Amino acid sequence: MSYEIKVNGRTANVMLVNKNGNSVIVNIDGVEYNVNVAKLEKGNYSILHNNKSYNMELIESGNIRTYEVNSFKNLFKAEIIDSETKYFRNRQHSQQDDDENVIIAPIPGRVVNVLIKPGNKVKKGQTMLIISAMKMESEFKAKKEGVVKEINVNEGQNVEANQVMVVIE
Amino acid sequence: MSYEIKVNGRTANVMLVNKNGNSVIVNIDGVEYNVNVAKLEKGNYSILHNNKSYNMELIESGNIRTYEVNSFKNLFKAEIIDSETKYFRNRQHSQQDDDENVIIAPIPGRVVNVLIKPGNKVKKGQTMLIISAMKMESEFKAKKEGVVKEINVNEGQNVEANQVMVVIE
Amino acid sequence: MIKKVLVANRGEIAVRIMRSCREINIRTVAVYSDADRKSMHVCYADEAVHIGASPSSESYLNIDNIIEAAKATDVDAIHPGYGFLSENALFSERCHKEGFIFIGPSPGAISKMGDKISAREMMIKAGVPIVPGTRKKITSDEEAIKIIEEIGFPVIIKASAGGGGKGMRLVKKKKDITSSIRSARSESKIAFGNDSVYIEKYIDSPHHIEFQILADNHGNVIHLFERECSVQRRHQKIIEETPSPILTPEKREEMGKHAIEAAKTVNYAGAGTIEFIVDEQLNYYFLEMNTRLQVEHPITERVVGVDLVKEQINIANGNELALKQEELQQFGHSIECRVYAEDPQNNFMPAPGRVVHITEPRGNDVRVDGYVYKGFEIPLFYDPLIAKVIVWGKDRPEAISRLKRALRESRIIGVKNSLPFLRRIVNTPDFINGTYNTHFIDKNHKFLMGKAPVDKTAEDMVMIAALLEYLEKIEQSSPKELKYIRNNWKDYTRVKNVMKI
Amino acid sequence: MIKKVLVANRGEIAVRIMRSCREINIRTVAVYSDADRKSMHVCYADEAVHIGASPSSESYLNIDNIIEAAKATDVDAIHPGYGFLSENALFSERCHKEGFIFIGPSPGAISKMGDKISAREMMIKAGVPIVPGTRKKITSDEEAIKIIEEIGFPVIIKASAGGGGKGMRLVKKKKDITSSIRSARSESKIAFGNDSVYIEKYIDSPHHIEFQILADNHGNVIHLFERECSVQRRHQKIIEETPSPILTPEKREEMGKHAIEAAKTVNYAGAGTIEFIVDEQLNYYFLEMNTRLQVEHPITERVVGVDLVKEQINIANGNELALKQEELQQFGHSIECRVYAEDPQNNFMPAPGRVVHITEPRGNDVRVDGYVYKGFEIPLFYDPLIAKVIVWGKDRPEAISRLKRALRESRIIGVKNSLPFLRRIVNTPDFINGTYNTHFIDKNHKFLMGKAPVDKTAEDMVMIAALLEYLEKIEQSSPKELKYIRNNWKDYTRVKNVMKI
Repeated sequence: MSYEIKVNGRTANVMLVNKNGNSVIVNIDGVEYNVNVAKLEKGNYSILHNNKSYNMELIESGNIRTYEVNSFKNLFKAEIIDSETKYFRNRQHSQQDDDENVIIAPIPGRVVNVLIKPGNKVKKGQTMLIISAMKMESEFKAKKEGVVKEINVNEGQNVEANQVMVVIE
Repeated sequence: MSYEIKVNGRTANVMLVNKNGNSVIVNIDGVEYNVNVAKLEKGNYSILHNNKSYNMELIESGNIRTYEVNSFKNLFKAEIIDSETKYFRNRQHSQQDDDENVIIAPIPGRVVNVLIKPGNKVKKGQTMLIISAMKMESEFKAKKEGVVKEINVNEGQNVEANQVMVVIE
Repeated sequence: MIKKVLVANRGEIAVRIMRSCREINIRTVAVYSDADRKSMHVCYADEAVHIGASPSSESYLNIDNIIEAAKATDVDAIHPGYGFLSENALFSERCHKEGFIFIGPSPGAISKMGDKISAREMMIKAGVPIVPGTRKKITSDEEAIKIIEEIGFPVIIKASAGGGGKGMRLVKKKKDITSSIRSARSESKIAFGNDSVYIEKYIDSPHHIEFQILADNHGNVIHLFERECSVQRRHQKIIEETPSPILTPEKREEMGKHAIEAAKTVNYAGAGTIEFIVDEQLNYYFLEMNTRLQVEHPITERVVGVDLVKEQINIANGNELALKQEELQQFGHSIECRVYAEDPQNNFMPAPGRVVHITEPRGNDVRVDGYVYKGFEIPLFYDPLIAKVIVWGKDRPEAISRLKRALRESRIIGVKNSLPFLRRIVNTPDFINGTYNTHFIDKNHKFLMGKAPVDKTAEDMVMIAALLEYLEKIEQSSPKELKYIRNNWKDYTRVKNVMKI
Repeated sequence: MIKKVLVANRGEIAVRIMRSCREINIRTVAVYSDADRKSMHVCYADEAVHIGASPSSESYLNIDNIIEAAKATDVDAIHPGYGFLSENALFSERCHKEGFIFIGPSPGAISKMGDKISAREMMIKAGVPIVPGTRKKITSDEEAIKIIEEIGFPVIIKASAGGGGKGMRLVKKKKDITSSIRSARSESKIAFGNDSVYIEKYIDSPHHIEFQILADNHGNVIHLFERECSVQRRHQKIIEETPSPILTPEKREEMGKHAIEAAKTVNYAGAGTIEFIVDEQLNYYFLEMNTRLQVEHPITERVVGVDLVKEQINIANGNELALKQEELQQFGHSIECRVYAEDPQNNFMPAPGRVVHITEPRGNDVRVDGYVYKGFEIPLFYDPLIAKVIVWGKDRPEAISRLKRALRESRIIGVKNSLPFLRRIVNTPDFINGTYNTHFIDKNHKFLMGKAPVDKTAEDMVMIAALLEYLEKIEQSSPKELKYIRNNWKDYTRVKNVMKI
């Protein structure tokens, strides 16, 4: 069975051809790799390929299909795309069209200032909220012109990462 | 429900009286402890008792009833004794009576020399085997006088920890 | 004699202070907020006391709660670390009043150096160079023109009540003076409700170079040479080194003497830092004094061979300094870099979160001062500093190559952090050549923020590892295992039933 | 110029060598046996080549396989580390023949120093003191009595073919000479099939003190001072320090000169160590030369400020030494202790196994050279050394207190190891006072092996933690969870069924 795997923007068809102890044969987009793979501990792989030593630390991020991967040299993002992933991605994509309408907290923090009220007209680039996290204050600006429809936060309140704070129409 | 717990040779009756977030009340042999417990990660506990800070790293050794426990200061062995444990301990105890009859490999190694043959009479303290592990050779001596009944190893062979190598009658 | 110390701080500096205490058999007490129950300083200390809710104002800045904790644990002394209450004269005073030794300077020294205008005036008296200009309120355009012609262009107009770049105007030509003063005034009025402004010489291409000093209560003051702190982002240091790549031995000696003078002016006792702003011609001007231990103190410790926390405690015990100026030397070169939980790609936005994995660098001449561990959730309430990686080399090139090696060995997974950015910095020609000033990050923005080159084979190896991991996880959650569990579950219910009988 | 190095070794020393290579942009190749596929040196290297089965004789001691790996990866040079082939003249020669630079001395220097009798003779010629006695075969009792009366009591009679204490007799009085020689002979005959014996002065209360030397191919030889290595168990060092607590500056200079003489005698090039045996009156005698890097080299690196591996590579590149004897100094004090996978309570029996948890010490002036990681299975085929903890202090007391702190922070769970034993050592008065010699472990046996005092409260805390952990584990395998899994399983079968339709 072959899987679509996306790493740093490149997507390839990857198939496990054979696995015999540490000796593993994998086909990536038609090219066959004969590598020696040792699992050091949970999520930590040592791969030898043409004598070259690669150390890969896989950190599951969110679900078993997405990983942050560290080698000694680089940080990668890897995603195994199966049918379920594709479904969610399509769904997410349609949501992203609305992205300009919402202000989402990228990190947890505390609301220092709310500079708008429901019904206010805002211009693109106008500061609407100030959030404080780890001694730093960040301004959140409108991404497009519009009217404030919802404000889900109050001054002094803590917000979670990915929480929708403001919606603009 | 109360448990018998054995730590470094001392056995006590231990009961969880109450647990509310980090606040934990435990009764040990009639003495009540009101402590603040935070689980840092798998098997790693921080306990505050009368302000004193204890850090306990629990390593499961063999089964969920026995642990090696590290504090910053000391290494402990802890055992929760339930009915199953008691059963096994009794069984083990009866086996230990025969202990002098067998030579068991305490660690994995390689048999360098076998100095006896089945049927040989051996004296207490007589060297029977030489095992090499990690650049060091160890002599294994008879623990009592007797006749060699079984030799389960050959020169040059690897042995596993806890493997019975020689039996004496 | 101090036998027990409360460390009124958190994070790496609290652990670092406790390490030195432990080495000299001093017992330690940690304080912690709600968010810090699982912090390493709580586990490392001999004792730990809860002092309030997560926001600093309710815990690490709450003097009453800290004093109460000190009483409850019967300590002899309180070490404030850096940040929080470390430069708070009221706290220093309160400690004295309550009978605790404050491991830091007197309230008087803190407040004199804390007020920038009074500090400036004292430096003038002591003969320490200050940035040319005036802190007097500018009352008329004519006065402004007169002052500026004395100082020479370029100058900077600053709001007296100011901060954060607001109410500031850079003036390079005479014709711009009047309009700049007006706009600075009006911006200042809006931002701070106060329109007074003052004028200072603008130092182009400045370096931040600071001198470490130690002063005892017997009038002895020494300096432990400089730290070059010009690699900054958002006006915060990220890499520091000593010796500075630009100082000459003569200039070093001269600045060191001025640093000692500055400390003597306020009868300083304890460890402190005199910050100078230095231009390309090595003209230097007093900027401010930090009346506490600095984040970057380890590089001084390494090249001078001194444990600064132990020196602080020695001074607090009322002892004379054992170190003599003439015996001190800088041995080799040391560099520190700060690893922050932040996203360099997104304007250094802080990035709190859970540390999933951490690999710290090892081997010769690498020191790590950190406090997070695998599984730790970095709180959002405090400074995003995760760890400091400090290296030493026999000379600057060796120190840089060792830092590169150390950064390559370092891994922190789970939170965005500045490791990749630091790796870029140490490969930037301006850094390698020592030809940098405080504009370094801006000047090298393109190099620092560029995309990493693609390594297709490495990507393919990532795919292989990801596939194997995924397949193993799929395997683990396969019906086979579930069936096994289900059977056990059946057995369990069967046993239960038997027991009921 | 060396650009790529094969490290013909494993464990901590392989990683340590690669670290220095990486700092000077030299690519590294690891070699590994079956048992070492998951070893850190394989992961750390740029490349890795399998060289055979687990027993050393089939891999790390197999010259052909290592040369083949060097050819396959096209390296310029081979670094042998310590142990294995590092003092094998044939290997050094083979490397030269195959066109690889051997990072170590010439075959001639290795074999001259490897033969103890020829080394002894060369030292006599060079004027380096040796242990009084003779290596001549003793042919008659009369001859023996004559020799012993020349040397003076006590003497030791040793088997020429000997080793491991067999065929050795200590003689303190004249009347015991004849019987001792006879019993030594007969024991030697049985053990080695050869009854020749020789006589040497017995050094009571000896110290092992060694000098680090560096020699280039241009006739320059320097020494980097001494290392005191008298804390030993089973004739193997466990703690080393520099400077030695017993040497005087005069004696240090004298011994250093003799160390240089010793190296010059064999036209030595590379890093090497001259071992001396030293008595309480500071009489010293050449013992042997180790023609390689020592395990304990980091303490010299720390107090002298030199990276010895880089110096080795520099010499191998044919460059002249940049270091000058008169510029070198010992700065502060450094101590190394070796953490072994062994059971001190059971005659230091090696204890291979899986590392379940590891915490390494951090903070100022602590260096860790190790190679095991969480989850690593320590192989049974090789040396049980897990890690070396190296500390520095401005003086000996600070170094000891820092070592205590570092050992307290260290944890290795899953394999028995010498950490608890090391903690005892650094708290032993003889160690703290520097009044120890090679009899240290025997002399302090009771203190070192005694039971730890009982801390009842700590035990109670252990009970609390164990109970909570146990209850949580019980909970996790409770019917509740099983039910959840069962439901999921039901869902899964349902989906399956739907898919079949």
